[in-house]
Amino acid sequence: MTEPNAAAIVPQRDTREERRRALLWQIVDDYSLIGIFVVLFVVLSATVRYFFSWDNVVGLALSVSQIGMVACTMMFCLASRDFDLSVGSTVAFAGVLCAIVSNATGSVAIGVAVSLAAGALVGFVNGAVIAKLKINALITTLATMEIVRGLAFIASHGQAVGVTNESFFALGSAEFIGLPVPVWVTLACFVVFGVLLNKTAYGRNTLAIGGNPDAARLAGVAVDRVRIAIFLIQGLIAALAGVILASRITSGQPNSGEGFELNVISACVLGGVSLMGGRASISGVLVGVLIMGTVQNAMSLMNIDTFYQYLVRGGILLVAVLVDQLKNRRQSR
Amino acid sequence: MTEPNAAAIVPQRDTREERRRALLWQIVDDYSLIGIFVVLFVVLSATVRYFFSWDNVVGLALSVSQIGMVACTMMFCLASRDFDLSVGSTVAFAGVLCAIVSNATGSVAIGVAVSLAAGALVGFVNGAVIAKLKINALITTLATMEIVRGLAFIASHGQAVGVTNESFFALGSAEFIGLPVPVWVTLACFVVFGVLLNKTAYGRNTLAIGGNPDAARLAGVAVDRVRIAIFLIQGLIAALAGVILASRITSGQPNSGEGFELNVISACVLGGVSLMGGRASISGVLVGVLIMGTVQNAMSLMNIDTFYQYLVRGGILLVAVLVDQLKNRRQSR
Amino acid sequence: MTTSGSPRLEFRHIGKTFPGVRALGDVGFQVRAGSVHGLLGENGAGKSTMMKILGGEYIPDEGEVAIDGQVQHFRSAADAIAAGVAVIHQELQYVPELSVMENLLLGRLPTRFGFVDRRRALAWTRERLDALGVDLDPRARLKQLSIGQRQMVEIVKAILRDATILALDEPTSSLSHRETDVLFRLVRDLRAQGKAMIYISHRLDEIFELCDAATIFRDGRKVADFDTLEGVTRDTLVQRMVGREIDDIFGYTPRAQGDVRLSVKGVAGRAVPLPVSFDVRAGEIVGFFGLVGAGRSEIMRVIYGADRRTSGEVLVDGKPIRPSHVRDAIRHGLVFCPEDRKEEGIIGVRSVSENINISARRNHLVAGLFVNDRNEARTADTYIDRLRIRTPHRRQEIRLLSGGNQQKAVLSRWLAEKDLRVLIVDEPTRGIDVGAKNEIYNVLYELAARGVAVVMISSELPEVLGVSDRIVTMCRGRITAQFDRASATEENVLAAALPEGAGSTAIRNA
Amino acid sequence: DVKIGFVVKQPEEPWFQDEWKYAEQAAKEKGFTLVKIGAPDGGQVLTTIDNLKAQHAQGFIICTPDVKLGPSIVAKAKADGLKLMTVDDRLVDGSGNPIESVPHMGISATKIGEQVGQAIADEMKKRGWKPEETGALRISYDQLPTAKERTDGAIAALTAAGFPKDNVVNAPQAKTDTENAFNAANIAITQNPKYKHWVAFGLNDEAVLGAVRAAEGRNFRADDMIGVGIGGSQSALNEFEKAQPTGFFGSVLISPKRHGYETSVNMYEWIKNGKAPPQLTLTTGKLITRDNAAEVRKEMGL
Ligand SMILES: Nc1ncnc2c1ncn2[C@@H]1O[C@H](COP(=O)(O)OP(=O)(O)OP(=O)(O)O)[C@@H](O)[C@H]1O
Ligand SMILES: Nc1ncnc2c1ncn2[C@@H]1O[C@H](COP(=O)(O)OP(=O)(O)OP(=O)(O)O)[C@@H](O)[C@H]1O
Ligand SMILES: O[C@@H]1[C@@H](O)[C@@H](O)CO[C@H]1O
Ligand SMILES: [Mg+2]
Ligand SMILES: [Mg+2]
Repeated sequence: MTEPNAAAIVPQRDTREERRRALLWQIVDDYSLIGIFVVLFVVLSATVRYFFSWDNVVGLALSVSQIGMVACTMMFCLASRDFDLSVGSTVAFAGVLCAIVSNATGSVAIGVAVSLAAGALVGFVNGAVIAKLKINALITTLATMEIVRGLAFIASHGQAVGVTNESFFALGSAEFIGLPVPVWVTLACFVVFGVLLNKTAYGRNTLAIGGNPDAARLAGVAVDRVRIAIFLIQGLIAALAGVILASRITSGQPNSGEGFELNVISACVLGGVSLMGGRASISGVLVGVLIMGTVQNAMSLMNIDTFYQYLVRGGILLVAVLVDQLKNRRQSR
Repeated sequence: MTEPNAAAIVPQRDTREERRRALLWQIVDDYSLIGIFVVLFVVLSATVRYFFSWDNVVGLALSVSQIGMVACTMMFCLASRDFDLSVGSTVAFAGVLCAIVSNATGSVAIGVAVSLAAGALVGFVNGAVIAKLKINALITTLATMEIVRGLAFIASHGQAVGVTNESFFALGSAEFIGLPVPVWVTLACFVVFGVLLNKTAYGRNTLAIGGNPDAARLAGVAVDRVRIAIFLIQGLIAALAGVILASRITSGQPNSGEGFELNVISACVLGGVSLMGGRASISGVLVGVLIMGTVQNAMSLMNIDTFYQYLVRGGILLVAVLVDQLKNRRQSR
Repeated sequence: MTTSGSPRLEFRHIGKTFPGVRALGDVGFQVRAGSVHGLLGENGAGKSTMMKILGGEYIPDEGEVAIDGQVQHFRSAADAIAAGVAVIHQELQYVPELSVMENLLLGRLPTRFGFVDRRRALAWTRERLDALGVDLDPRARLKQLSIGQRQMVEIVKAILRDATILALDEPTSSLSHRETDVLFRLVRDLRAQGKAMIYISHRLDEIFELCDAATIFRDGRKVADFDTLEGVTRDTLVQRMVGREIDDIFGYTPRAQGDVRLSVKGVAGRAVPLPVSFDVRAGEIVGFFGLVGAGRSEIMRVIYGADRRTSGEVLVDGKPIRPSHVRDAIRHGLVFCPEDRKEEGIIGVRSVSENINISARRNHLVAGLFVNDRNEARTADTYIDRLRIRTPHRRQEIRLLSGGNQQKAVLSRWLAEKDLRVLIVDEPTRGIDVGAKNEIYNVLYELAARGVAVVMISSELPEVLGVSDRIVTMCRGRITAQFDRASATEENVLAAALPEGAGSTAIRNA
Repeated sequence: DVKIGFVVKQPEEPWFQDEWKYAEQAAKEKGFTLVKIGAPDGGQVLTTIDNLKAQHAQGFIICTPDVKLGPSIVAKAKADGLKLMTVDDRLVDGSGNPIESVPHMGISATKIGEQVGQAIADEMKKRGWKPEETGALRISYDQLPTAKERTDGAIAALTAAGFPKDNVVNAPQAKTDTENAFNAANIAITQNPKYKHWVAFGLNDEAVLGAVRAAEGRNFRADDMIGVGIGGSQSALNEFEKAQPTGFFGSVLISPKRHGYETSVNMYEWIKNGKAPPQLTLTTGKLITRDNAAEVRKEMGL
């Protein structure tokens, strides 16, 4: 800004006009990542064969559906300055459990309910240990990651557990207005958690806790309760992702979801969620998830050698974060 | 200043006796983790057959030698409030590169030198991106983790690269006063990095940067330079670990070292290194590494079912951190 | 003394703009060697920004800094240090885990063959501390020290750099009186050695006591320069700073008082093991005075529920508050503004509006869940206008506001409470300009007039005497005396705040 | 008393759980102690051997994470004075030739792959598909040498049976789980809208399962899809148990029983009675489908 010195005379008391302009800038910044994604999408559509086709776009959406669901809750987790490595294991455990229980009881509904409850329980334990015993979230969830993975193996004897009740498969493969159910569920997650983040006291409190937990506590935020809720919901949604995955692949597999947690966290960070807490946006996370999925999809369509895909993935991650960073720098200088 | 020198009487100056007691407590606290380890070791010696034997102890030492080396540098990285996920990939890449270059040039020395240089370069890039472009360390090193792993696969065409020159194997298997070379190298790392941390300006600046980066910068500490050095050295040592591993297994394997980074970080955190920066002790890291190795070793000796090993690992991690946490809580009261 | 006429330090036409905020515009002034130059201005006037430019932390958009006539181009703090500049920042910048010695020598530990020479460093530090007359244990870790001691370390750190130019940005905000005296002595010594110094404070008596010359900023511009403070009155300074007359900064008028609102009965906590009891009436302002560490903050935190209550009862309008349960206190209309604004008050990365609405929003939720954005915007704008919080808009991250404005926003958080009954403020005017102080006092009066029971902790005796209806003194975790406004004097209040036998100890320590 | 180590590269995999199970059975019958350890990478293999020495085992059987670890495993076993046998995957030396001196029982990855390819070719013929209208999904994971060998074997058998090489579509999976196979296959199908039918093969049953599910999503169902996996694992059996046939046509079953039981017994005899095991025993896989799965498994004693 190189305005005439006149502005210096009333620097802070901005006019209504100036306030509006500053706000506009902030919005532009908030949505710059979306711009990046749109450009990426257009370029790929123009250059990569089959990329811009309904089948492919649906496939892309399906491929990120599990990550997308859990990214919504991971966003809360990171926004409150926490961290959760256990989600991948929970995905596997929930899938296995759902298959086992459905088979044993003959009821898919019971299977799903038990899995979701188990996921919520895992999340609750994470949250309680972290909030109440004040153990570092990284270590706590690294530990539960091991433990829950172990449970998945133990429960399944290391074997894929097939589901006998075929109605279970609808969850993963049925279509509704042209889109498969998992995609709808993911979209629903984005809407629900977007609203939760931006429009409810729960979301605002999450951000406040991430910004400064001590201050939030003194301002009357039920810090421990919110943190536990965040983990509990995350466990629940991870279990939901696990159930849907099991339904998609028609069996519960104890070794599914390995490396899932890092993908989810990457998507969030790509989407501008700060690991230092206090900053998050649902549109950012959506775009983060989409960028990750799109890049992977396009690389496969372009038949890029697997080994070179590693380079591309790493490179994209860096570039996307760098662009975001440059934007922030402009903002804070 | 309307008052007399009244405030002088603030009761802060402890007596000599009190100071001595506080110091004593501090020492007890600083070394409590060592106590935990000693108890663990004694209990295992008494209860697990073959545990307390020279062979087993050497085997144990060997099994943690790679983790041990890199934990030393990871300690610096965490102490300066950074994070490095790329070490596992660097281990693999350095091993592969060493094998390829040794084969091509016929000289093990050149192979080792090139690998170490490559590791240092990876570290330098990490450090430069993080310090200069100010990109979050988690994302940066997640990206280089992918990229370097990709390079390892590309360089080796995805295959293990055998080394033809047999003198290479001495590095991993030769013994010296009853201990294998890798163990000596690891011990040397602990001594060197222990001294670096505690006795040099480099180490103290690292802690200062982790404790309060702004304060360090404002005091004229060359923050960027120190951070870059930390990553560079970490890359170098990770490469050394990779070379030694390749020598031990007589080939460079592009998929080795997966999950290595989390093990190293866990060992450090177990050893009381704070993820929030500013706190680290070399004895703690040593014990952290040993606890991890010991638990794994004892589980193998006790023939514990693989699936249950997950539970034990997770449980131990939690308990060790919890104990440390309780100690800290007492301290901060 | 080297009081040459030519300036040692000169700021020329400095301008600095942040997104949405022009912090400085075409500002210049000069500082002579061997003088202490006071820098005054309201919160957000741009003082700290100027010091950060001097310290190499910010690069100005326009203008330049000259030392001995030489134009400097600082690109980093290291550059400024190399040029002989030392800045003590308003926000303390120390490393909590390191020792006093290591903090003092941060960035320049003496080494031998690459190894830190601890012995030499320790000896040197001891010697210098003794020479300066500062009582600090070089081996203690910073996190073990009180805030005041930490601030002292910061000051000493800057002095030990043997810089020729020294800037102190509100160095006394958390110093005890004894420490303040030590500081003043040090500053005078340095002046005698010919250093050029800039001294920023909102306490005008300090300015008069210490400074040779002064400059006043307002809204990012210079509004006045005084080559000497001889014959300049306090009123002149205030008038130039605030842009209006404030004849009586306290502006107290008596109020009617109602029944007992807050009743504290035998309350104790970990750090204040002895039970404490007192009452506050509706419409009453009670000032709590004591020395640093007297336990005032601690007992209030226990009452509020921020720290664990080990015994006793707290009643608001006769209804008991659950111990150790902040939200119960808030629900009963009892709220607390902590003294450590940065650590416990603000949520830095969130907006001004969020910081104001965080608690009160629970009364305006739609369907018990959704935030009422319109209402919150209105609330935020109301307080931004009413307390004159300087911010480009309500969505600005609060960490980007100047300290005083952050304080006002935190206070607004509680003013926005629908059913406020008891307000406890801990050092509410720490680091706040005269004009804003006056505004904050008016807010307290207004609340009291509405029937709120107000407790104000303050370490500034004049403030306690000027604002309170009643004064309670504490010492070593105990209430030692109470005074009506009419019967309180500086002497008797202070005497009651001192520990037994204080006189003799004071003399011994002095 | 005899103590034998049984070291496997992926302890979580059902296959190895089964091998262990049958080895355990042998231990019970013969009265020796079995030590089961997982060693997923080279470093841990060496650690494990040291560990076995420390607990006074006399020999061990190993399925190594990488066959190129051969020389170091041999050297280590020798240094630690342990007898060595390999199972499943055969060790190779620096120049890639099998190390003959180590007794081995296992499958040839290439051979198994060829069996898969052959099974697909046969079924195609039976259904009367035109090869040029058919695409072949190679669910690849070339980071893993055995995985590459298996899929290469399948391609070799397919092309030998007249399948056009150009119709083989590479679908690389990022991890070896079903979901990643699904995504890889999905994209490959998108890229090749021209094919009327699909066949699929990969590293194991899980990979093929992913391809089958992806094809279903694109409306290539049992009639238009032939997936043949490797392993005869639970993932395959689950498919066969479904009420309606799926695109998962069959799986080449290899017997963990022989591998686990026989190798352990051989090692026991070697230690106890000095009776050296046969230098090389190659087992073959057997194709199982919906129709014969139960039967074949029974035959093999599973
Ligand atoms: N990094 C920044 N980004 C945006 N605005 C900033 C930043 N730093 C300072 N400001 C704004 O610049 C103005 C000047 O702030 P500064 O801290 O210099 O004031 P000050 O005179 O030191 O006030 P105080 O007496 O409260 O310390 C304020 O309006 C503040 O909000
Ligand atoms: N100089 C100090 N060193 C160590 N602890 C201190 C010091 N000053 C205060 N404390 C701790 O703080 C608690 C009481 O101080 P508190 O902050 O409540 O006093 P205060 O009267 O509010 O003074 P302040 O002006 O510092 O806020 C005690 O528990 C004491 O241990
Ligand atoms: O890894 C495979 C395993 O999955 C099983 O198929 C047997 O052979 C091994 O090489
Ligand atoms: Mg300031
Ligand atoms: Mg206080």
